[in-house]
Amino acid sequence: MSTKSQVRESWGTSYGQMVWREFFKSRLNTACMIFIIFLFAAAVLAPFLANDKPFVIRIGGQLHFPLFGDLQPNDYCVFLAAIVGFCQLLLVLRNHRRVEPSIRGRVFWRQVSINTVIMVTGIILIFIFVPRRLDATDYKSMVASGKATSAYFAPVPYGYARTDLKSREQPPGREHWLGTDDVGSDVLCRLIHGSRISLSVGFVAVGLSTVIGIIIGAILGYFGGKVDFLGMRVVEIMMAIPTFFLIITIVAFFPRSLFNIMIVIGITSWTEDARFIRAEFFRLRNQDFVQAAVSLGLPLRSILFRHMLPNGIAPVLVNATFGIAGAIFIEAALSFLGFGVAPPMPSWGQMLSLGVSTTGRFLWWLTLFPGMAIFFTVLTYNLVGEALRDAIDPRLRKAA
Amino acid sequence: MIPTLLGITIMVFAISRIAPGDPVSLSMGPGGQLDAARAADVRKARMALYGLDKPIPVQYAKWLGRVVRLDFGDSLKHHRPVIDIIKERLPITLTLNLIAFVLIYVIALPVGVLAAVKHKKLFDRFSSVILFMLWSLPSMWVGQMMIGYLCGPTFENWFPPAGLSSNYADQLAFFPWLWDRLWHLVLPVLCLTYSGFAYLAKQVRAGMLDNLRADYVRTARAKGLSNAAVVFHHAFRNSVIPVITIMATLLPAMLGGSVIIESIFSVPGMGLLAFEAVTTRDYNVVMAVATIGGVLNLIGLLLGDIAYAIADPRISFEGSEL
Amino acid sequence: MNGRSTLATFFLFIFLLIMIVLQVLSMVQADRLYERLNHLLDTLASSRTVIVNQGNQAKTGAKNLPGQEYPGDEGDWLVWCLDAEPENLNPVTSTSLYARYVISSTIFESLLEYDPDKLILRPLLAESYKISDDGLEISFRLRDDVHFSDGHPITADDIIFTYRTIVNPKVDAANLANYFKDINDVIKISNHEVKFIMNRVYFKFLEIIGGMEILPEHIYKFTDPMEFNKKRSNPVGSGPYIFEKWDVGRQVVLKRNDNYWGKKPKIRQIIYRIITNLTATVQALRAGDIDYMRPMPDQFSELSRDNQFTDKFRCLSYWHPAVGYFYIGWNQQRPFFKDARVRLAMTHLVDREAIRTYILKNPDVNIPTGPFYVYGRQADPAIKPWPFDPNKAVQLLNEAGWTDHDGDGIRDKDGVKFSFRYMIGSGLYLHEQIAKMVKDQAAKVGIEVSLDPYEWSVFVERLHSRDFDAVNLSWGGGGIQEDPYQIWHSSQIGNRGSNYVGFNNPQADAIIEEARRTLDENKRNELYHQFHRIIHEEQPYTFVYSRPEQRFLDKRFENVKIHKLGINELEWYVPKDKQKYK
Amino acid sequence: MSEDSFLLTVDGLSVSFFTEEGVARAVQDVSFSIKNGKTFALVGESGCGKSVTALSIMRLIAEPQGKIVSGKIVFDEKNLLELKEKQMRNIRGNKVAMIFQEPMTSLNPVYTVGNQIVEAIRLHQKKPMEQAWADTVEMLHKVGIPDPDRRVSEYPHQMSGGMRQRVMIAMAVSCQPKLLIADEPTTALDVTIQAQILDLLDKLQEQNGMSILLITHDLGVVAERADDVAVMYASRIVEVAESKVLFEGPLHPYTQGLLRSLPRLGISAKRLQTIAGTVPDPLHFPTGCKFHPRCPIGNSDKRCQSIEPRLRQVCDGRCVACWYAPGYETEQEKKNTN
Repeated sequence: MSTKSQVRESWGTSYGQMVWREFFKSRLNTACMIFIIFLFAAAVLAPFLANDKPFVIRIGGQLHFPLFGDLQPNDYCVFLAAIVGFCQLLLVLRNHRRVEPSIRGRVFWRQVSINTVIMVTGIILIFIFVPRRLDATDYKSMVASGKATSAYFAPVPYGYARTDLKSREQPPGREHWLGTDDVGSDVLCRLIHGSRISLSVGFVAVGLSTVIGIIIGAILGYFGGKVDFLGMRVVEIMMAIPTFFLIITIVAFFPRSLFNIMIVIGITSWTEDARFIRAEFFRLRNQDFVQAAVSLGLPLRSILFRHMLPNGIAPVLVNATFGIAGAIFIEAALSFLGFGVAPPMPSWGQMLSLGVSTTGRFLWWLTLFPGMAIFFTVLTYNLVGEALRDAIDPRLRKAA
Repeated sequence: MIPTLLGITIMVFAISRIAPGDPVSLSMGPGGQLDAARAADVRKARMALYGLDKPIPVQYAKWLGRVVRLDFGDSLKHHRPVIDIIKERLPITLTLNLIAFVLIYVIALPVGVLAAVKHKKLFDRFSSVILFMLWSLPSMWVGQMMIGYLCGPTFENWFPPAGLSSNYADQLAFFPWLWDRLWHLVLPVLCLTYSGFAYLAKQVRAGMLDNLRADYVRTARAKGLSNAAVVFHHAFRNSVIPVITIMATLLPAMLGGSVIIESIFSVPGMGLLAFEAVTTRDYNVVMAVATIGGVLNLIGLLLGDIAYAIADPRISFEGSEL
Repeated sequence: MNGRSTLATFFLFIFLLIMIVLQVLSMVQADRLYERLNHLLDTLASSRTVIVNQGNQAKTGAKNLPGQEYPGDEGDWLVWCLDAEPENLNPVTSTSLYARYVISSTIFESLLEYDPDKLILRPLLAESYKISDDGLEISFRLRDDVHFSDGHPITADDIIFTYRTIVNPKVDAANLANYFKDINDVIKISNHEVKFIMNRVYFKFLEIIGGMEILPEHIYKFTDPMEFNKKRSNPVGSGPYIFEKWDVGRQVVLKRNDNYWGKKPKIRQIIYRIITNLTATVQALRAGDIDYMRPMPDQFSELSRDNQFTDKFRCLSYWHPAVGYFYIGWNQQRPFFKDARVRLAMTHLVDREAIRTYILKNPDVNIPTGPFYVYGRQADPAIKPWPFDPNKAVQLLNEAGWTDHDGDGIRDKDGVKFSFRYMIGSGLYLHEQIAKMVKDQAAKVGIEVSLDPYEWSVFVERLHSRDFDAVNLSWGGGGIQEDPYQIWHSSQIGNRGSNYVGFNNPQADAIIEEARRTLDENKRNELYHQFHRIIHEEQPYTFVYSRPEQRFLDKRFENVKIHKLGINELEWYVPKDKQKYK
Repeated sequence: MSEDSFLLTVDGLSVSFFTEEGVARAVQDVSFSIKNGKTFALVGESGCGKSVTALSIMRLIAEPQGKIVSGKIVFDEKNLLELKEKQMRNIRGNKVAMIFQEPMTSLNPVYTVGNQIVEAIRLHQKKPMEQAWADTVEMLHKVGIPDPDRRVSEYPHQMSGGMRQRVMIAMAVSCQPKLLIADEPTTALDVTIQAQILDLLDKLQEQNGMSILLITHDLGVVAERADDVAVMYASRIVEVAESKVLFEGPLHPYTQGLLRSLPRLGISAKRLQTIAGTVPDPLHFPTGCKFHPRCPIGNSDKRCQSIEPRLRQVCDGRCVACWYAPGYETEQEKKNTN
C-alpha cells in the first residue's frame, strides 16, 4: 500500500487533477456542479418524478407496476446513457489513481470509445427489443372509484401530455404546485420533462459542433496550404452569416424534430473550435521539439495529435461548456418563436411562449418558472465555463 | 469579402429552395374555391409568374444578376420591391441596435474599469456577480416578463407593449413625437442592451486586470505617474483594443438577437421581417435579409479590424485581411 | 477566491429571494384579479352586455340599440384594426380577406348586393336584371345615374372590361376566374345594358356576376397583363369612400366620397390600422387608438365580462353566412380512416362541449353537423351533433376490428398499428390545444397520435400532396348560397383539388351535381338537406365548432344594427357631442 | 566613513506576500546602505528577493497581497515608507528611477517612445512641450540611439531589445535621479549589448554623479562594476562587503559556492562547481539557516538546522550571517554553545 502511494507521489499531480483542485476551491463552483448534477438527476429520473402512472397499484387483489411497464424505449436509452456516463466518470477517477500518467490519455480514449460503442449498440438493441407501449388505463379514476387500492404515485402525479381543459391556465395551487398551462397540463411536470430536451439539445448539439470543429480544425491545421486557405474561407462564411437567422431558416424550412434542432445548432456553431484547433496545430508545428521529432523521421501526424490533445482540448472543453449554455438558450429561443419540438413534447422555451396569452393576459406562472429554469441552467453552465477557464489558465492561477 | 458574400447567398438560397413548401402553394392556400381540373394549371401559371419554374441554379444566377444591380426583386407576400421594404425596416433595426450599442459601451467601459481597479473589493465582486446574471438572462424571458409586469393589463401598465410609436405619432410635434418614440424604445433597447453590456463589461474587466499587471504599467508607476494617469492613460488605452474587436462580434449577435426582441415587442424591424419572410417562404425577402445581414456582419468585422489597426500601432492596415 | 465565492453565492441567494418575493406578490395580485373576474362573471351572467343574434331569428338588431330612427350626424373617423396587411388593394388580384375589408362596398361596388335581412339579391349599380327561362342568359341594366368617384359614368364597357380582365389567363386572378369559367361570353347590348351567356346552368352565376366588383376601365385598362398585376394600390371605384393613402405596414386611409351617387355614409374617414400583435391590439383599443377590432375568441369571452371594458366598448357577437367552421379532417386514403365507423368513433372522442366551454368560453359557439352555415337555409336543423362518448367510440372501434391484438396497449388491425400523424399548422395556439386534447383522448382508448406542426406553406403543400393522416383546419363559410362541389365532389380528390380527405360517395356526388343545376332555391335546399345527412353519417370531417363573428367597437358609434348578413359599418354614425376626430 | 555620505539606507526591511497558499516572506530583515555616487550590487539567485527589495524601495509592491511588514528606507533624510503616496510620486522617477529586467514588455506598446519619455519629463520638471521634446531627443542621443529625432516618434515594437533598454534608461535618467535602480538590466539582452548597456550606465553615472543599485545574478558584472556588494539568499542578506574584498575572501559558504561556480581567468579550473540543490520555496523555508540543506557544513550541523544566524559585522565594512564564518562568534559564545 505504502509503496503504491509512493508510486503515486512520484506521478505527481496531473494537469487534470490540478484543474480539478483549482476548480473546486471555489464554493460557488461546487454549488454549480451540484445544481448540474441535480438537473441531470431530474432529466434522467423524469418518469419517476412526474408521471400519472403509479409505481405500484393493487387491482383486484394482485399488484401491478404500471409506471415501469409504461417506460418507453427512449426512457431506457436515457437510463443507459446516464449509467454509461457515470461509469466513464468513475473510470476517469480510477485512472488517476491506478494508471501511470504517460499512458493515461490513451487509456482514457480507449475507455471512451468502448463506452460509446456500448452505448450505441445498447440504444440500437433497446429500439429493436423494447416495444413502444401505450398504457390506456386511467389509474387515478380507478383509485378514486375504489376499484384499485394501495396505489403509490410519483411526487408529481401528472403526465406531461395529459390534458384537462377543466383546469386550464390555473395559477399555482395545492393541486398543481406550479399551475397549469393552456390545456391544463401540470407545469411542474412539464418543467421536469422539459429538462430532458434542454440538456439533450445542449449536449448533443455541442458534442456535434465540437467534434466537427476539432476535425475541421485539425485537417486545416494539419494540411495547411491550399486546404487551409479554402477551409478558412468556409469558416469565414460560416462566421459572417447571421447565425440565428440561418438557424431559424433551416429549422423553419425542415420538419419539426428534436434531432433537427440539435443538428442545426451543431453545424452552425463549430467555427470557434475549428479556428482554435487550427491555431493550436500551427503553433505546435513551429515548436522546436516537433521540428526535431520530424527531423528524426517521426510522422508529423502522431506528434501533432499526441501533443495537441492535452494542450488543445482543455480550452475546447471550456468553449464547449459555454456552448452548452448557448445551445440551451438557442433551443429555448427557437421553441419560443414556435420552431421548437412538436407538442405536446415539453420544452421550456415553448412553455415560456404561452406566458402571455392571446388576450394579453399575463400568466405569470407560465413565464416565471420556465424562465427561471432556463436562466439558472444557462447561468450555471456559464459559471462553470468561467470557472474552468480560470482553472486551466495558469497565469490567472498565479495572479489570483 | 465578395466570395464570402457569394458563399452566404448560395447557402441560404440552397436551403430556402431545397426546403418543402413554396410561396405559390402558400398564396393559393388550402383551396376551397379552385376546381381540381384547373388547380394544377393555375399553380404552374403562378410558378411561371414568380419565375420559380426554372431549375435552381438558373434561378440563383438570375437572382444574382439582379442583386448586383441592387434589385432584390419583389416580395412575394407584400408584392412590393424588397428594397423598399428593407428601406423601411433596416433603419428601425439599426437605430434600435445602435442605441443599444452606444449604451452598452457607455455603461460597460466604466463599470469594467472600475471593477478592475477595485479588484477583489466589494464593488468588483458585486458587479461581477450581477454581470454574470445579466449575461445569462434569456432575453425572451426578460422581454416576456417586462411585457407581463410592466405593460400588461394584469400588472403595471407603464410602457407600450408593442410597436415603435403610438398611432398618429406622425401628427405629433417633433418633441412629443420623440418622447413617444423613446417611450416605445425603452424596453426593446433594454432587452437588447443588458446582455451585451454584461459581456462587454466582463471583457473590459479582464483586459484591465491583465494590463494592470503588465510590466509597462509598473514602468509607468516607477515614472511617478499618479494612479489615475496609470489606469487611464496606460492600462485603459491597451485594454480598449480587444474591446474594439468585440464590437465586430457583438453587432451580428445583436442583429440575430433582434429577431427575438422584435418579435416579442412586435417592432417592425429587420428581425421581424426576416422572421415573417422565413415563415411565409418569401424567398426574395429571405435572400435579401440574408445578404444584407451578411454584408452588415462583414462591415462589422471590417470596422473592427480598422478600429483595431487604428488603436494598436502594432497592427498595420495590410495586416487586416478580409 | 473563497472570499468571492461565498459572497457570490450570497448574492445568488439574495437574487433568488427577490425572485421568490416577486413571485409571491404577483401570485397574490393575480389571484385577486381572478377573484374579481369570477365575481364579474357571476354578476354579469344574468345581464350580458353582449349583443347576440341567433342568426336565424331576426328579432335582435333593434334590441337595446337606441336612436336608430335618428338620421345621424356627419363626421368623425372610424379606426378599424386589421391584424394583417392586405397584400394588395386590387379587387381582381387580391385574395386576402383583409383586402376585402378595405375595398369591397367601400371603394368598389357590384351590380347586385344581398339584402342584409331578407338575404336575397337586390340591385345596386344595376337597375334591374333578367334571367332567361333556360337559365343560360343573364342580362343586367345599369342605373344611368351611377358614376365612379372621379365623375366618369359607369357604362357597360366597364363591366365588360372587368369581366375580360378577370378571365384573362395572364392576369393573376386564377381563384376568381375559376368562378367565371363556364361563362361563354358577355355581350354589350347598349351603353347601359350587358348580357352574360353561360354554357351550362348553375345557380351561383347570378351571385357571381352580380357580385363582380366593377373596375373603371379608363383607370385600369392595360396592354400587358403584368402591368395590371402590378396595379396593387390606389384603387378607384364607384363606392361611398375613396382611397386616400396607404402607409405600408401602418395604415390604409379612406375618405368619404363626397360626390357619391348614392346615399352618403356619415363617417368622414375610415382608417385601417395594421397591428399584427394581438395583445397590442387590445391595448390600442383600450388606449382609444383604434375603435373597431376583431378579437380572439378568448379575448372576447374574457373582456365581454369585464365591466370597465363594456362601459367603453360594444362587444358584438353575431352570426352571418360567411362564418366558417373548424374541423378535423380524416384522410380516407389511410387504412385507419377508410371505415366510417372509425371516423365516427374519432368524432365521439372529441369533447366539443369542453372545447366550447373551456377553450372558446363562449356559449354562443355552435357545434356544426355539416358543411353549411348553421343558421342558413341549406343546413338541416333536424340533425343533431354526435355526443362526446368514449365508450361508444371504443365499441365502434372494436366493431371496426381495431383491437389491441399484440397487447402493447395500441390498437391494431391486420398488422397495422393505430398510430397516426396529426398535422397542424404551427403557431396556431387554438389548433395546437385542440390537437393536444385529441391526442390525449385518443391515447386513453389506445390510439397513438403524434402531432406534426408545419409551417403554413409546408402544411398547404402536404395538404395538396395528401401527405397526412389527420389534419386541423377551418373553412371560411361559402356564403348564403354555398356550393359543396369544390370540397366534397369525388372529382376534386385528384390533382390538388380541395377534397383532400378523399371523401368519395357516389350518392353525394349525384346530389351535388343535381343541386348545381337546380335554380329553385327550395328544391335545392331539399337536396342539400340530404347531402347534409350523408355527411353526418359518414363523418369525413369531425366538425369541431363554428363560432359567431365577434367584434369590439367603441361605444361612441351609434346605429349599430345586426342584420342576418352581419353588420354594415357604413350605416354607423357618431353623435356630434361624442365625435372624436375633426 | 561618515553616516551622512550615505544616499540610501535600508534598515531591517521585511516584505511578505499574503497568498492563498500562505504567507511568503520574500524579504526578511534586510539592511544595507548605498554611498553617494557609488554602485551598490545586490547579488543572488533568482527568487531570492532582490527585485522585491528594489520594488519596495520604489514602494511598488503589488498591493494588497504584498506588504512591507517592517523596516525603514531612508533616502536623503526621509523615510520613504512614511511618505504620503503623493510625496512618494514626487520621488519616483524624479529622485529615484528604476530600470526593469524585460525591455520587451516594460514599454507601453501603444505610445511612441518619445511620448513615454516626455511624459516623465513633463511630470517632474513642468517643462513646456517643445522643451520636453528637445530634452527627450537629447536624452535619446545621450543613451546612444542613432538619429534620435526620427526614433523619438517610433513605437517600441519597431525597436530591438537593446534599443528599448536604452530608451528605458533614457526615461529613467531623464530627470537626473540621485539613485538609479537597475533590476537585472542586461539579463534579457545578448552579451555584446550587455556590455554596451553597462558602459552606458557607468558613463551616465559619471556625468550626473548618481548612485546605482545594481541588481543582478551575474557575479562577473559585479566584480567589474560594483563598489559594494550584498549577497542575498532566500530572502536574507547573507554577506555584505566591498566588492574586491568579497571576491578575495568570501566568508559565507553560499558566496563561496557562487564564486566557485564562476569561471576565472588564470586559475586552471578542473571543472566549474555548482551548488547542489535549489533555492527553497519562500512558502516553506527550511528551519534554521536557510542555506543549510545545500551547505557543506550546515547539512550535518545541528545548530545550523535549528537556529538561524543573524547578519553580523565581523570586521569593518563586512557583515556575514553564518555560524562558522571566522570572527562571527566571539570565543565566549563558542563556549556557551558547546
